Amino acid sequence: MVLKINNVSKNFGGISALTDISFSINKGEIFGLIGPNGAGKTTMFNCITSIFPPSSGEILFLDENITGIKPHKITNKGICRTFQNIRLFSQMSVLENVLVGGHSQSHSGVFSGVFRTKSQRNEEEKLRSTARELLELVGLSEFEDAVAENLAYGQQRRLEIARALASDPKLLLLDEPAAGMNDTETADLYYLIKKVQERGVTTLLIEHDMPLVMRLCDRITVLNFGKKLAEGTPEEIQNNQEVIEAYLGSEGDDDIA
Amino acid sequence: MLLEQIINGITLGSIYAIVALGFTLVFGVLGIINMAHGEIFMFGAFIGVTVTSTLGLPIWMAFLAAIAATAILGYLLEQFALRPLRGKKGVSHLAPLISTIGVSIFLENLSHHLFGAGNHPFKSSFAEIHYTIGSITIYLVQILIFVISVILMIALSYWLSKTKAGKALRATAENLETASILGVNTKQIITLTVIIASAMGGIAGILVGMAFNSVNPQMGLSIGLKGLAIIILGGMGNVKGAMAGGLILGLAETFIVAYGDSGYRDAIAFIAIIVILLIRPQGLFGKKTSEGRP
Amino acid sequence: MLGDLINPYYLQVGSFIMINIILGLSIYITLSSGQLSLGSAGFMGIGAYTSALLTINYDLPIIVGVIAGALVAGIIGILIGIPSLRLTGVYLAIATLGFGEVMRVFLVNWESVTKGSVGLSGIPQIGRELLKFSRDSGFSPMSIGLKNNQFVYLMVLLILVIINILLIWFLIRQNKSRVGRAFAAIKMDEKAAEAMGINITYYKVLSFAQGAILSGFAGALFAHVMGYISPADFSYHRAVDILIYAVFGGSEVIWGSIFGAAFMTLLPEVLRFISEYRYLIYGLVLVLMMAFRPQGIIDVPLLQKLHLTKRRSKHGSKN
Amino acid sequence: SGNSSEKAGKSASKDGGKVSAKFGVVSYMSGPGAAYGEAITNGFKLAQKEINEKGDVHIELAIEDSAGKQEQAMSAAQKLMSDDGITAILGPTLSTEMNVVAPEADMNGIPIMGTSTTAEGIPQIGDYVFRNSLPEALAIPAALKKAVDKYGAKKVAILYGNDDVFTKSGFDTMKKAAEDMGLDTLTIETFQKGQSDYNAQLTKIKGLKPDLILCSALYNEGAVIMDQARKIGIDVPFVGGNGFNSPEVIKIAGKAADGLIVATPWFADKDDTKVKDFVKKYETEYGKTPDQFAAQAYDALYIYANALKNAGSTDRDEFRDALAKTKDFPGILGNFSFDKDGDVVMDPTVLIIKDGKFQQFE
Amino acid sequence: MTLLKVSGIETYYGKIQALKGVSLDVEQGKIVTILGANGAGKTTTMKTIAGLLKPKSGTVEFLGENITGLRPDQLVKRGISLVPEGRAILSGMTVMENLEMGAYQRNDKEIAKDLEDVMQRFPILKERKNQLGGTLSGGQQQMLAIARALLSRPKLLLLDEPSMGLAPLIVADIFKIIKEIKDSGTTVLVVEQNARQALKIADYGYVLETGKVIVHGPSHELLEDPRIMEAYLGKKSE
Ligand SMILES: Nc1ncnc2c1ncn2[C@@H]1O[C@H](COP(=O)(O)OP(=O)(O)OP(=O)(O)O)[C@@H](O)[C@H]1O
Ligand SMILES: Nc1ncnc2c1ncn2[C@@H]1O[C@H](COP(=O)(O)OP(=O)(O)OP(=O)(O)O)[C@@H](O)[C@H]1O
Ligand SMILES: [Mg+2]
Ligand SMILES: [Mg+2]
Repeated sequence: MVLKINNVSKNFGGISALTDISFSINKGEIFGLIGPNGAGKTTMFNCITSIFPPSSGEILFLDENITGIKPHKITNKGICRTFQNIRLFSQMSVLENVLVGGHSQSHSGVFSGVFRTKSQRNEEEKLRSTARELLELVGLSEFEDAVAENLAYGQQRRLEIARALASDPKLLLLDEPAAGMNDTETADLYYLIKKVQERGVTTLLIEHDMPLVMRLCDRITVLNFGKKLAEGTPEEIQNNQEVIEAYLGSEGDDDIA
Repeated sequence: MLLEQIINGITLGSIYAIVALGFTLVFGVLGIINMAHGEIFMFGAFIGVTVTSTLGLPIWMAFLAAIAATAILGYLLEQFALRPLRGKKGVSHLAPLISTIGVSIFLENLSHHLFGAGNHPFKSSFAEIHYTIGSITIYLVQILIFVISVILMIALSYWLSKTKAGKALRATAENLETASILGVNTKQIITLTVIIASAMGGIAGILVGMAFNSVNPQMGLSIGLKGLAIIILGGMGNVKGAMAGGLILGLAETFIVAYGDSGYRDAIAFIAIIVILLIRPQGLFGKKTSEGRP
Repeated sequence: MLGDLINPYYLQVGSFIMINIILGLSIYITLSSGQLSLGSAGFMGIGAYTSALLTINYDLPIIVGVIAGALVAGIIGILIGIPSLRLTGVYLAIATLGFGEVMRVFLVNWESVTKGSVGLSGIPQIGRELLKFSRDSGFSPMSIGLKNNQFVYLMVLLILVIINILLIWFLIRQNKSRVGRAFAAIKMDEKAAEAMGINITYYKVLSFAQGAILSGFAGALFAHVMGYISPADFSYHRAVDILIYAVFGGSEVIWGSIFGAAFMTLLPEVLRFISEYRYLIYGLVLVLMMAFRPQGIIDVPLLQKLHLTKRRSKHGSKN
Repeated sequence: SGNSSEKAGKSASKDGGKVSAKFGVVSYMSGPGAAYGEAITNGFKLAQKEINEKGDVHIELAIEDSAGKQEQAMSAAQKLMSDDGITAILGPTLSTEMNVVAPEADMNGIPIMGTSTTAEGIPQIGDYVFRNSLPEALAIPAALKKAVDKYGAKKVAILYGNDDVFTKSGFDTMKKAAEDMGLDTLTIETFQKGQSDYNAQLTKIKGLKPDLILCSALYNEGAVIMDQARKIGIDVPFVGGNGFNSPEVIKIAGKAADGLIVATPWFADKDDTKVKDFVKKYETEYGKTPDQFAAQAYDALYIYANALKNAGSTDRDEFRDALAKTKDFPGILGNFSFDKDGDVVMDPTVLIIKDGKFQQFE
Repeated sequence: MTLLKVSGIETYYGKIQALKGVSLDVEQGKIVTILGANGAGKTTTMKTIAGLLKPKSGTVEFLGENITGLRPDQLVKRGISLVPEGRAILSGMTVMENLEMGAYQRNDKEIAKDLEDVMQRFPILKERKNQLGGTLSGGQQQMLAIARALLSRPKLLLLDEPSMGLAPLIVADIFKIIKEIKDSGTTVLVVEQNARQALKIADYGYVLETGKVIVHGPSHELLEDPRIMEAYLGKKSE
């Protein structure tokens, strides 16, 4: 079990964004988190990565309780995320973005950095080669020196994934990676996430692109109004009447293939 | 004595509050700390001196002249020091800080050349009107200052929260581009705001001149710094906060003199904000920023 | 003769430039992690008074005083930096400005030690101490054709130049390292930086403290160059001057602060001939420069044009 | 102490026995205290014109601004000192600036004289450092003594600016003088630069009912303080220091200025032809009544001119020696001599403002 | 009648040319869609029309009037309203205030009724009318942005990727709503990644590639053009 969510709730003033949610993710899985707008999916991510702590409940990562610890510690333990509204370091180059992603994988401090000790140089070398390899993986090698904010939307999303991967996470959280992508690009994204899975990374995916979700995910949890509506394999979910009513819409719509 | 000191504190606090309102308004709409606000205030005071003491005209003319002059200064400030920086790509948020500091240096030295260094007395019979109750003397100006500050506060907070123009102003403050696609003429709104804020500075200038009978080119700095402390204390961009912050500071300064060590009077404003900010980083009345929506 | 070429006035101005560069760097380094601190004047005061008091009262060598001054400023920097973490943007700026003012008031009121606003005089002056030392060891500046004041200021300037070169080297190296990247990431997006595993508390306090150390260091040097300090030296005006160095020169790059400090120190000197109007013009220059180059004189594209920085393609996608 | 091996002033010329010299002036001409620099340089320029017209010696002035800042004063002085044609320096304006500049001048063997620096210990910095401004240590006790004698005062309150060297050292003297005279000090209140509201302090003082208020303030603040004091009903006399003495006090505070007692070397209404002459010329030239800063500067240049004539040379050392010998020089401030340190020896006059005019306090 | 006529606009970001002469016509009462890959220049085109960017050359005409270079607020006055990419919610203002700002330039008496109408259409907005805009979920913000634009009662509604980040059910809804908007007389120019859906409701389509229009035609033709299906719409199903 990589991640275990136990009875997590989150309230904002009067609004309960999450109510008593539990689910768990196995190693190597691609796990889907879907549901209507405002169902609480992003809120769940924020609780897991400690942007804010849950109001109640606990979150276990590799059997360790990580509820409410500092966000950077979560990353150091092996969870990394992307953001629904892209949050790159917009003024940095593409490569630098990925290097920052590798922060938790390196250790040099002020003095080793300034005096360029041998171990620091080695470490830096390694960071760079990993970063380049990741850019290759997401298909951004040729933009290495470009300033991040000048990338097109879809490229920015892929850069976010590369940056998150640079922290060598055991669990990767993706928040709507396909938003703003066309079908061709979404197809590329499919292969990318698959490749990430091959690297042994477990993925928790929020996405509204149903074809993508259904093809990628091993299991899916559906949230609705902050409550858990259903959980199961893609087939089970697609055929769940409640989910269809709340979220997927009727079969008749031929665009949801 | 206590009552007299309270009157002193409220007078001072009301002045601080009016100055702070000007800061708050510009900060609220532009997100800019207008470092020249204190100097605009000083200019207002000098116009008051010129109209009453030098030209010997009645006090209401002084108010009109000061409001007009500072409004024009506000317009020029917007036109030459703020507008060129707006909407340019890669402009750091520090640029307007520096350019308004530039304006403040310019205005301070200009007024020195125009009006001369040193204190200028504010000679107006109006400033002499006072009432004596027992051993307590209260000047009409002191009452006026308090009343004006309350009126301005109420008017401003109504304007901002209830009127269309006020909402447009807040929209502009939040995001220029968004406001403009909603149909707001952002240039006009911004100019208007800076002008109103400056005119309020002008009013404050005259009131201070009358209350303390001292006007000099440097007066903008010290009151300006206090004004800054207050908007932080009360919560940035918050009208009621500015008023409350002003009164708190005015009373605190008075009481530290009356019952403590007057040597720390200038520090009290900043000690207060440091303490407040540590307890409530958003200021006394500031809204807590939403729990991060990444 | 060497002596004719060296004008102590220029040396003096040169020394002030060097000290101001350190002050500019102190703002730059705090800004590089996205924090706008206007406490430099306060930290400068701490450094100056610490060093002056140690050298005057305990006869410690100047170098010990200067290091102690920088360290004390750094420690107070950490103490101020930690609670200030909760503040951002202008809140931080004004709170730190407030800290500076409180420091000044404190120096004014703590008369038994600081002599209040009368200030401390008789602080050992670097150049004069060196002159004494070289005379004691049998060397006379006259032997290389220098007058006393030429020698004194030449020495001061040389020392300051060496210190500056070391500091700049240090900061450039740091910028290019993991620490520098962490600062930059925090500056651009704190939440995202945190999500990338960066301990923002640590790095923000680190950069704040580094800024404080640099200010304290500059303050200590200032004390030993001037020979006299008073609380008025560390007032609001100083804080603003220092901010102007960094922003006017360009706060995004290290060369900006350096250039800004040099330029802004020279400007009033160059404008001496119009004495009464020079601050009027100084104010105008600030407004105009910000209007035309709001990012400051020196920015990344300019450095690229001068081939001082690796060229990066401006544009992501291929058109 | 100075380095006598350096010979300066070679470039200055001596035409037909008439010595011609250049003096450097460092003055506070931009920024908050520019009013002082203005008065001072006016005094210099007026004296310069007269001296050159008279023709015993010829004087050139090189005036530099210090903006009231130490570094700027230092740079300005350095610029002047590195000009070999400059024989000696006048200024800078503030004691803080003098504290920085004087050791430097002394080291370089250049005579320097403050015309407005009244803080303790300045002439003691070195052999080349002088002043002709009356130190507070002389002025304040004189004024206080007369006031106490006249009003039989026992209880006093002190109010001073604590963030300014000038007013702070004035206060130190005041406090000591009050103690020496066995007065009961009810309270000590401070104010800070740029403050315009003194009501809190004054209200507190009012409640304590002192017989006299000792106020160490520059005239700008002092006048406003008196105005506010009278407004809240304090009517006891004020005793001020050197900086309080200016006709501006009356201009700013009007009737409220009545009752201010100061000791000063400078009395504009003195029944003395030299003084009357000076006041008239100054008024026609600058449209203002001269204050003590202008008067002290005016006298200072005369003292320099006199020393220059006596030295008969622009050599810095010779000039210094001649300057140090100045004795009973008849200036508009009175008869002037230096003591062994280069400090002022002179008897101040005590004045009081009455009916909107400075008058001799008997 | 041609409501909007864009002729040969070239728009730059600094030195980078994003549009290399884009021309398009929008007929009154129609839905026109712009398709294209990421970075093709769709958003740039929309922003240029809405007055947020000024073209270096080329003209934009609206109802026969040359409106090139006018300010966005002047265009709102003339009846053009944009729902920008990334929603642009006023996050410090409440949902209600956001909506009111939508009607900023109107002075008529029907604002209250229109407010009621849009809240009927998006019930969640009614429910959350006092919540701060910035704390809405991504999809909720998208709905708010569309609702807000409708409140200006535009003649021409510009929608930049309205379905982005919306749940499937809502996406279907949005396209229904766009159709309804058209039926109520408002002309719509819509940028979409969801090409098939877009073409199904649109009357006419333009395909952009690196700043140029490469194909345009009635949407049913585009839908049937295999080349276009392949290159810009992705394969139907993999
Ligand atoms: N800081 C906050 N304050 C108040 N309400 C909030 C806050 N953050 C989220 N909410 C509310 O919590 C609910 C869940 O929001 P969340 O962002 O998790 O939705 P989501 O499932 O990610 O939706 P979407 O698919 O639209 O992104 C929403 O109703 C939202 O308005
Ligand atoms: N602010 C900017 N500065 C520089 N280049 C930009 C900027 N905005 C967009 N571009 C570039 O202009 C081109 C067109 O961008 P635009 O945003 O119009 O594309 P788009 O078709 O809307 O793409 P998407 O589907 O990703 O939204 C792209 O190459 C993009 O990189
Ligand atoms: Mg979401
Ligand atoms: Mg786009």
